[in-house]
Amino acid sequence: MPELGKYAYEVMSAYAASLVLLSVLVLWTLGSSKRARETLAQAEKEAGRDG
Amino acid sequence: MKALLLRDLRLALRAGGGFGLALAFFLIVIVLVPFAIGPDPELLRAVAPGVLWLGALLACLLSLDRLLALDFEDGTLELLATAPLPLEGALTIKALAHWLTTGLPLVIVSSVLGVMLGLPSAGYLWVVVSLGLGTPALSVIGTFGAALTVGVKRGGLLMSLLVLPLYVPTLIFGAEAARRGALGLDATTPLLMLAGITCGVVACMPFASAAVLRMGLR
Amino acid sequence: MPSGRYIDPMSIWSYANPVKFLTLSARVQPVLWAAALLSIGIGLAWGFFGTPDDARQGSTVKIIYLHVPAALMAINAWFMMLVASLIWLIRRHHVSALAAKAAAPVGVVMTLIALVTGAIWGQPMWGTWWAWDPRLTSFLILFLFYLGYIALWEAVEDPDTAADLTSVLCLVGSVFAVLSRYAVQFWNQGLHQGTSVPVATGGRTVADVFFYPLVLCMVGFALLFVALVFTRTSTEIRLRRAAALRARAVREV
Amino acid sequence: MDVQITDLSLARGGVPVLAGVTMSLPAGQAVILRGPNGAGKTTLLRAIAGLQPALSGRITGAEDRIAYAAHADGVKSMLTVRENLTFWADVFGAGGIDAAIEAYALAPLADRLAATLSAGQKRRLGLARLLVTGRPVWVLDEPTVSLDTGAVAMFADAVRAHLAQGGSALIATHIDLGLEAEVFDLTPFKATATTQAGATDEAFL
Repeated sequence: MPELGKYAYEVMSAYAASLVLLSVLVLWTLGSSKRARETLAQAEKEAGRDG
Repeated sequence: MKALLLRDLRLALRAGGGFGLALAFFLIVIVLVPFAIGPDPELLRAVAPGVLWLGALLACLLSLDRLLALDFEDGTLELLATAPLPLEGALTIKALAHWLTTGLPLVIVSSVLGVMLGLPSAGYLWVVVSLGLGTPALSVIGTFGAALTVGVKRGGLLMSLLVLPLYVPTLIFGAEAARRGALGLDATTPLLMLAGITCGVVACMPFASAAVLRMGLR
Repeated sequence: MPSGRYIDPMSIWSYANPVKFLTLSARVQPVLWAAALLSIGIGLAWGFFGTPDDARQGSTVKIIYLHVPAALMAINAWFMMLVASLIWLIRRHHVSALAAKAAAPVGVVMTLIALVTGAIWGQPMWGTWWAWDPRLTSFLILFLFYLGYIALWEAVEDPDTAADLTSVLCLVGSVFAVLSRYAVQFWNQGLHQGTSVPVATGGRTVADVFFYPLVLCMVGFALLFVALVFTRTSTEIRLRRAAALRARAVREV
Repeated sequence: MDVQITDLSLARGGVPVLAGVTMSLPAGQAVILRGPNGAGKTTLLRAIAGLQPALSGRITGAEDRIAYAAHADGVKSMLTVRENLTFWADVFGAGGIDAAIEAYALAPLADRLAATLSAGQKRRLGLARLLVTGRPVWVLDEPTVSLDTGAVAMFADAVRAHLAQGGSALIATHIDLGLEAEVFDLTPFKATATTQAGATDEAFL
């Protein structure tokens, strides 16, 4: 761990906030991607069965 | 074109047309300001130009809701789109009617309301001139916002979200001109910039508004 | 319409076919994600652990590795949306419209990171969390533009109309964003330091020790943006395809 | 000049509804458009009026010659009947409104606010608007909704007079107007699941 001196709080909170925001975005993207795959698989199955 | 302008003006002035609502809103905002920031005359004097500008902007925004939505609901917009009048022209006229029934009265009333905020006497001219130059831009930009949201149910709030960022340059130059004028500084540069924005917007925006309206009516 | 026109299979426009884009996207996504996470991970770790404190700014200089790449991508995301919107309006490629839609939330998060890290950085440097500095203010306005753009996509039901309307909003918004930038500069001269990496002039104002990890982070953020946009565009395409399949099923009945 | 529609395909909500529509609307004649709900009558009329782009095909002779009337009449309730008609007459630059007022027996109502009219009276006002446009091609979507028998007869007379002057009318309606008119059924042109007309959804299939 590097010595952050008197600005330790600022630096850590900047990194924490950014990483939280980025991971929310990444997790949301991956989650919606997974859901969309399932929705499409379902729709393709229905289409295959009907047609 | 004249027929459309006269019709819009007549509709605005008849009962339920909403003329006066924006003015009353403007008045109330200005009355509420001292309640919010305190009665200190020095403070009020300092913020007066900015508050007048902000109040006028919000009053303008409030009345945009009716600009196209009513005509959309009763089918007038579709009929206008099939009429010989180009849609760009029709929207320019509607923006003009909006300015005549909202912007122009706001400009006139602002000089009176300046008294309540203790606006320095040097500032009256600049507040009126900057509002007079800037409110047409507000009406024209607002028409674009109204055209964007014309097919959206309960689009009023969405329209505010879309229009307000577009108002930023107009507000900055307009309020800056009024502020500098009130302080007795040279206000020429922001006024020229404001006039430039208004001219550019009046020249270009109707095309964007008409394009967007055609998409919305489809 | 892409389906009605012959398109050379070697042409880049062939990837404008949504289904073909899905296959391409599935191939490149793992590489993009790995490269993005790797370079951000190494870049941030290098910057955080491996660089000295600045003589004047102390350890707060480490925030640069987040702030500058995020700010860069916040603007570039809007620019990418502008180009994609133009492609949609001119050539009517669905992938393009959906890519613009997919990029907007990424741009929002990048703008937020730039704003938050900027505020945290500004606190010790300028003595205040928020200053109405032209650059910070411009980013705030950009943030509002992103919100309006996303809200419009959400509000319009017909997907093609939504694509049309948001494209025009993006065009008009770009003009007004540039206008706002100059208006804000005129309105307040600002505390913000000059740009750290002036690409156009080739010169730079940061020392080499800070510069190399910074470049790595910028590359990482750019790769992450591309990876996110690819994944999100694929998601949008899959949802549209599912809706189209269901609409066809209803029609057959 | 006739309105000629050639091999027209239309979509509604990204899905093709009509394919290969070919028809003509000669001057001096009326055509009654029929088809079950959802067949695409309104979509076709809107496309002819220029409100909606076609996927493929051509419409000629419609540009700037159309008077369109749909479910909404474009009647402003805070204007009088006369003001409403005068407005549309001015927009279309066609002049007098007296003939329109007479044809739909609006004279006793002329100075009343449209807000005070009944639904049928409002509809009569909306149809009277067609007469003040001076446009030769009428494109009408269910014009007789909320009209009583007397008013339907007025409408039929107005259409007949319009045709006699060399105008034409394309009318989507389910009731018998007693007009000498060709009937055009849209059912055979219904788009099938395999129609490839360039609708939005096809790009995703």
